[in-house]
Amino acid sequence: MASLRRVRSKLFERGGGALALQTVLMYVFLYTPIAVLVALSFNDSRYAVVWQGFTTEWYAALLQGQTVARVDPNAAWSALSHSIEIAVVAVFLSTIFGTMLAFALDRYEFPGKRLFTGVVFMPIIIPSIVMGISLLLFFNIVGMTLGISTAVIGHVAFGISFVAVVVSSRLRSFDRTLEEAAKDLGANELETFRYVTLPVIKPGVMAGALLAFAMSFDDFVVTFFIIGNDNTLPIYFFGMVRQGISPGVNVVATLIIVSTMVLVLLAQRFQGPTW
Amino acid sequence: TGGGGSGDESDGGGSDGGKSTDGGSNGELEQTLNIFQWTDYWPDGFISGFEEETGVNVSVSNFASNEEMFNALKAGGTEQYDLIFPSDYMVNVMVDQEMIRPLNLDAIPNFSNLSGRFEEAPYDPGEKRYSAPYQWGTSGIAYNENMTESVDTSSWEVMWNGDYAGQMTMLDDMRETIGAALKHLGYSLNTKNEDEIREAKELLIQQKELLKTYDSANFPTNLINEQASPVHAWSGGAFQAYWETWKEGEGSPIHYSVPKEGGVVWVDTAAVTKEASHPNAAHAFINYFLDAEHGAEITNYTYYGSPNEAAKEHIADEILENESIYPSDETMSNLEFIQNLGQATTVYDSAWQEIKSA
Amino acid sequence: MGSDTNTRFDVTRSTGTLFGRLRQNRWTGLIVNLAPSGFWLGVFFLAPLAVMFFYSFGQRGAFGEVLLGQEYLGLQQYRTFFVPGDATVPEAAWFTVAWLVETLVPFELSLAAQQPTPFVRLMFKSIGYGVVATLVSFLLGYPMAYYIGRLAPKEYQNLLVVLVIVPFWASFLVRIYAIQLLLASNSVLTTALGVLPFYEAGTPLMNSRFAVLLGLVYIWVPFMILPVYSSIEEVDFELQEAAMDLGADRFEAFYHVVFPLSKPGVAAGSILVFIPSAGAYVIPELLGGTDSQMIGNFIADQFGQAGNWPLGAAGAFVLMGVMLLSIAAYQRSGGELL
Amino acid sequence: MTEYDIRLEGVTKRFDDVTAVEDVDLTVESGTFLTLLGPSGCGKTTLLRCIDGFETPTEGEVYIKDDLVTRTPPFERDTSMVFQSYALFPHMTVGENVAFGLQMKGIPGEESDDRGGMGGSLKRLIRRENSSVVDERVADMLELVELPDTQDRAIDELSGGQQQRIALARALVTEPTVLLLDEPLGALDLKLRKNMQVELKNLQEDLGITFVYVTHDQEEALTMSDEIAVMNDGEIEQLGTATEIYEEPATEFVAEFIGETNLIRGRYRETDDGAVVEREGREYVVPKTAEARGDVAFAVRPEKVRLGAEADGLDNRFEATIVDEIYKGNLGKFVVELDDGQELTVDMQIRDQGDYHQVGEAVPVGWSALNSVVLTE
Amino acid sequence: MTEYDIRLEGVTKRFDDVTAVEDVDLTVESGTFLTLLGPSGCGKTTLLRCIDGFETPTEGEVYIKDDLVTRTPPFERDTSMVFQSYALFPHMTVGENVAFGLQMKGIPGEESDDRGGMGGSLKRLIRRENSSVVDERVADMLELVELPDTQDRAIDELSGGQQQRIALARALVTEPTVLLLDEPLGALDLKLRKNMQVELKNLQEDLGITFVYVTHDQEEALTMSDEIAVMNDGEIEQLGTATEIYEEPATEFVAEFIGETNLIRGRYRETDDGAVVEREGREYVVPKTAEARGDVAFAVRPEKVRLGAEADGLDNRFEATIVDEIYKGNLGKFVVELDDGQELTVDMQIRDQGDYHQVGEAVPVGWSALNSVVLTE
Ligand SMILES: Nc1ncnc2c1ncn2[C@@H]1O[C@H](COP(=O)(O)OP(=O)(O)OP(=O)(O)O)[C@@H](O)[C@H]1O
Ligand SMILES: Nc1ncnc2c1ncn2[C@@H]1O[C@H](COP(=O)(O)OP(=O)(O)OP(=O)(O)O)[C@@H](O)[C@H]1O
Ligand SMILES: NCCCCNCCCN
Ligand SMILES: [Mg+2]
Ligand SMILES: [Mg+2]
Repeated sequence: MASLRRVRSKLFERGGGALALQTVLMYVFLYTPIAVLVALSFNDSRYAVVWQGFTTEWYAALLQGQTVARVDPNAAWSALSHSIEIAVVAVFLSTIFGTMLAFALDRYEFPGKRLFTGVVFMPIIIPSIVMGISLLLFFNIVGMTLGISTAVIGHVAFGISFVAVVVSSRLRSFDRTLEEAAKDLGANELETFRYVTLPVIKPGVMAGALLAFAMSFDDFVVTFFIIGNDNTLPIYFFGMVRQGISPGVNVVATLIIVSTMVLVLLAQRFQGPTW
Repeated sequence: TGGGGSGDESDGGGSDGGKSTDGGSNGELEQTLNIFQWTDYWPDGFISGFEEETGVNVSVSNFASNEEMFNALKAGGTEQYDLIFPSDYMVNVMVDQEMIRPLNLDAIPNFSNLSGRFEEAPYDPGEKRYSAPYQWGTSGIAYNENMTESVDTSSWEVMWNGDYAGQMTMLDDMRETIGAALKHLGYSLNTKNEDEIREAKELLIQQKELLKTYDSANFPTNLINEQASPVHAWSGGAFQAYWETWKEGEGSPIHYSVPKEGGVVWVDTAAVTKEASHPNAAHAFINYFLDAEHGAEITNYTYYGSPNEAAKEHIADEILENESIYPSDETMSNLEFIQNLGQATTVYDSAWQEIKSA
Repeated sequence: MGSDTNTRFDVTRSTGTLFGRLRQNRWTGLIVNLAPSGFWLGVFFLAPLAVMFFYSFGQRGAFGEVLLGQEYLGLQQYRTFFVPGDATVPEAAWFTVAWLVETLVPFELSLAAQQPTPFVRLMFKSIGYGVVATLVSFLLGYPMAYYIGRLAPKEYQNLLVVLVIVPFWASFLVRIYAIQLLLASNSVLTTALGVLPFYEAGTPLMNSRFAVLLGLVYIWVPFMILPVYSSIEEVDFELQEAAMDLGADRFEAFYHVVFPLSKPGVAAGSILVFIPSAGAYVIPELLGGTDSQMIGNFIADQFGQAGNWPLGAAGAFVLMGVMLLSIAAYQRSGGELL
Repeated sequence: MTEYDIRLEGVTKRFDDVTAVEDVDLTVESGTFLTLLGPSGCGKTTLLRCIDGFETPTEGEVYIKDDLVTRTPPFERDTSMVFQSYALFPHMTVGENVAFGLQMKGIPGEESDDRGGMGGSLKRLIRRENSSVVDERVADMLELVELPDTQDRAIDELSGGQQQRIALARALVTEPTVLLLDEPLGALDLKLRKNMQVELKNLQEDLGITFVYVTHDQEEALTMSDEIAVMNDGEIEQLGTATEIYEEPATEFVAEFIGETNLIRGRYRETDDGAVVEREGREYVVPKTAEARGDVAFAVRPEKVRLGAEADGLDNRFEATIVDEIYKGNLGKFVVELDDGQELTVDMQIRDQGDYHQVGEAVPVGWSALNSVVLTE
Repeated sequence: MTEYDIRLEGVTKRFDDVTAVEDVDLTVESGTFLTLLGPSGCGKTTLLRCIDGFETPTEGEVYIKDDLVTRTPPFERDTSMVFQSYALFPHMTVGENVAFGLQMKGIPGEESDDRGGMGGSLKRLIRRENSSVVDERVADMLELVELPDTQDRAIDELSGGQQQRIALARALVTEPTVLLLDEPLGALDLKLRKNMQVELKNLQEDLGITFVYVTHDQEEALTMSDEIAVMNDGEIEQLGTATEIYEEPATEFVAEFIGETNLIRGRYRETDDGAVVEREGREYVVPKTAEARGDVAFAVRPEKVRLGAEADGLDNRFEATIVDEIYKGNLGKFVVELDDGQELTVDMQIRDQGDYHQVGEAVPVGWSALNSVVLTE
């Protein structure tokens, strides 16, 4: 009679199998669209989503610089270079500023700190569209011409927050006695920072920078409103997608997704978890 | 196919260049040119032809409706773009709003290639010309018979037909779509009568649950891929789909026509923005597309009517002979231009807003 | 200041110099570290929000001009947003509540004479999307996180986590596009689903609420899995054993101990999924149909096609209010931000 | 009818390549305080987990009272565990923690006879009705561990020692046949630990429940236990009372592991009136030991060795020099070197102020043969 | 010229509302092993940090050798600290950790006279040139702490005890005048801790450097120190050698904090041939103490109390009963009740097998007045 609970317990134990299956299905869910996308980029059809046979024609054409079904590789390249340009500058600035900010929040108590911390979080949690549009209005009112530089400004504004949050959590687990040990061994404040504090929190700073990079590189909504007539990769891609499914888009999308995934996997390999 | 064919021609266009630019102007060509154009409105390689010929570096952004274009300029300033492609009524609006500048016709010798009908423009009266016609066309209904047998497109009523629920699309374009509803109700699509507009609004709200989505950039692909039918379409887009699916001996499953109640006829034009920083390049570009061969190249790709008289000799015969692309005078009499309605635009705006939000 | 010039540049013995005194001042470090971000966030984040706030009190001209003169300023945009036609404010509130009740109860009910404004309905619809996306992400993500955190062989745990993260690094738009490919009629998926009795092979799933929800879940579910995973992983295995020792069977041990202890992860995951879902713009734009637009699209529209900036600004502030409320709820439930 | 609470028969537990517990036979009589003592990794925890049901022995059987429970899941066994980390549920109050077992097992005494025989929801209903009974039991238990009225406190508001008591209360409230404790005091600081040792021991005596207590601290084991099982490498090396283990270690391992000891190796040889161990020409008198022959070791504890005049007349007495000393307040620890180089540690309680020896001092040392043990293993 | 390495003059440190250190005067002679001993929160760490420069005293002055350093930053003081958590730099190898101090301070002996007077980059240049000198010094140091050839190991590859040694090496390599150690063994387990105590003590004796050692473990303090400063509530209660502190505690606090003790309160009264403390009609003979008068307490250590026949003839001898016993192997701890109800703890080393007392046994107890101390504070 005790069997009821025993059966339930056994079932729950066996449930491990069901959970494993569910987990597998989730991975299928996460990767199927990507796999289909990659497959269709080799589809020998100008339009259909139905498989018509294998071809590398689209790759060949695009890689030779030809425009395939409205997808102009040169425009894609220029969008890519804008994306990189914006991300690099934004990450550079937001990593420095965000790290300093994290320090200020970690090391000092000051009036209004809670409120200020709230403000630091806001760019992460308010919807991108609100941020993008408010920046658009702002640039409009102060008369700044929209372009790469306004995009950078916006990206730094949210990048700072991402970096600060990641570095803060690193700093929280940072053992302050390490700094005392360094000073005790004769390092002055700057040397202590340079040789001990910075190297120890470096993984946090790197992770913050990486996150800021990903956020910048992948951002569509904020950028869309504040970049004027320049394109970044996501914006270019959005334009493409808006015109419907096409082999050119498939190829560009495949290239984007495969190269980022490979980069991430490599980074994971050499750098440890990047999240 | 149409796309491939026009691509070849563009190379030809590039090789005999020169002539269109030396009509030149009082100014040096600038290095770059920023264009704001409708999505998918010229053949692949068209831009590179111009770039090769002039050495100007062109960057193009796209929009999908006049209102989107207008607001983007409002938001970001007109200096973002040198050359923009407003439709008829929007030219009028933008002149009113002082967002575009008069053209220097001296810098556009090919302007004379335009057919007489287009040299004058009701939406761009006045002494100075602000706009150079680019393409023209109509708005109607297209369907793919593989997806929805034969569709009776003689009336807009079909777009409210529950049989096609979930597979129809209407243009994502305030004036076009409210216009279609107004036409269906038997009103002018330029009405300022608030009751009529409200009626149209109600009709469109009813229609929403039958629609797949509002879409004005994707419908040609959707027709081809059998993802949507029937659709509220611009003529050229429909014919792109038509030729894409055309097979020797079988013809094409795509059909397009303008319902009997009437529809829109429109002209898309090119205009130079008020604060353009590369006006000379912009003029050069206008001159470039007004060139006979280049004009034909565009139409051979887009399947929209060309306002370019001189281009006709290069345009494919099946286009010139297609009544749906170059409609008969009888059909034309059913069609209306969209007009600038001044303050009344706000009534349309809020109606459209309610429709979209409902 | 620097009376002793010899030691002026000697950083280490600088008690008397200006620099030294600055260095010694406990606020100097704070100010130096805070200044750049403070400036940036102040000027390029708060000020724009303030501008937007200001705009939300303005009016729109016929061609999208924003009228901000004294005579135009007022609450009219908020009124447009919340109050239908010529109803009064209490009436509007009643319409809203009544409509919510009508929509939420499973049976037909008619309480109020009028509906709330389309914008209010859109806002609640967006919240609804957020809630459903969160729930679905939870239902899909929790068991997976549990499996990875507790059951999977230790040596694979990291790999499994990385596999959840990797798609997150791949372009968001590209993945949405991939979903489009899947949901199109006659796609691999829609064809395969033909085996289902109630589904006709090839019927498109695109441009529907389903598509939007799928997109939201697809994009944001990793944000549920990761925090849940890390909180489950933190639960000391011994606690489960303690519970079993005290007579709980496996299920009870999970229900009474492991699950409650993973709640912080669930709360964090929920907020991480809810906020971007309810505020989505791109996903409904690319996957949605006429009935699946969200408040984000409405806002974007006001700054795009519709050209009604003040109304858009008001909408944006309403949306922000919703987000802040949900975060307050999160913090109330014991969640922490930093 | 049963005299024992736990009986292990040939229990062996292997993990992949490690044998954590090897062929253990053990019978624990009711009401005994049994300590499993041994170095880290010797299998104490594993053995405990076999009793509690978290591990199933690879071989052998486990009986609790008269029931064979080798394959019974933990939640059906009448044992309770106190974990080293306490394993208190952090999301529950003190009261909820203590009540947990009652709620899971049903309240013993109230519905003990239909345990498990009732549908879950019905049972839950009854539980709710009996909530006042639960409350009462919880309150009693908190009283018992001297933390009355702490029901509504959060776990993390308690100090380590208090948490320890709550863990105890939580385990005891279900009135288990056997209480298993896995290094329950390991996380406490010295002072608190000593206090808790006494309290635990008293509690066990008052309740009369069988305790199986795991520790690697020999002092703790000596202080608390009725019986000590000294484990090494998965096996029980010796089972006995504290005095037996300390005074009569069965093996070198036991002698060295428990307390300090001086080990001297040599050849065992019986003499007319007893026995000696011969090493480098010197003879140490040792007790005559039946099993001893050949090379053996004998052990003499540091506190059994006398210094100075006290050494006179003992059957082992040698000249020696102090080579090291450590002052510990209550005792002096001296290292002395015998004239043949053999070093011995001597603990001398400082029974009078100033009673001490300095390094270099020559001083005789001696011990009675009766105070040494010959180790045959 | 200096005889002292550290001199504190009236050092007081206040944090907002707490006074962590109050008016401490302390002189530490060169080469001394000084231990600061006291309960948690008594200000040991704070005092150490005042010496090292991490805290600036609110009042008072700190001298190292002859220099007033009260306001000198830590990186310019000639002291080194060993942290309880070791504070090894996790991103550096063992070698880099040990070399750090050399690289920061410059290599002592090589450029000690232009310390600080050289531009930063020039200094760094010299460092690089001297890298072979650095390497050598690091290697020597690792040898000293018995971890030779570990230069390239990562910190987290080391065990706790090894990390402890590296921390020591890192602190010692710069040849500080004073080594400060804040509970350096607190994180080690008992066995390792005992070994390290001995090693540390030996190292200090070999190097002849002044050690200031913080602990709250009295046994550790007694074992290692030349001098012990017992702190309580921010003040130094007593400063003296281990024996002085243990045998002659100056205050009740010291008596109770160090070792175990029996405290008996009563009225002090001098008699013809000495002094007594009177409590409930009974007189305890105590040593005559100049400052004592009126109500006092006197202390007698458990190991100084004799049981049974040994008690005969002592100036304090009473009938008593054993009320509790704890067997500890090497000793028995007995609680005895005198006939007037006064309880005493008696530690009796078990010097012969079976030499033990049972609860309930009536047994005389006694101690010599000389073995007790009258506490006047
Ligand atoms: N689940 C397991 N899988 C593999 N090996 C295990 C497992 N549990 C224990 N062991 C191994 O069994 C041996 C005994 O472990 P056990 O935990 O019982 O020792 P212990 O005496 O409790 O030690 P400690 O005093 O350190 O707690 C060890 O070698 C351990 O590594
Ligand atoms: N930075 C500080 N701010 C406020 N109070 C402090 C600070 N540092 C120490 N204190 C307080 O000063 C008192 C002495 O602390 P200190 O750390 O010196 O004690 P300790 O003897 O080292 O204790 P432990 O043995 O626990 O390490 C404590 O009450 C402590 O709370
Ligand atoms: N693909 C480009 C379509 C351009 C259509 N312009 C229509 C304007 C109608 N008002
Ligand atoms: Mg264990
Ligand atoms: Mg301390």
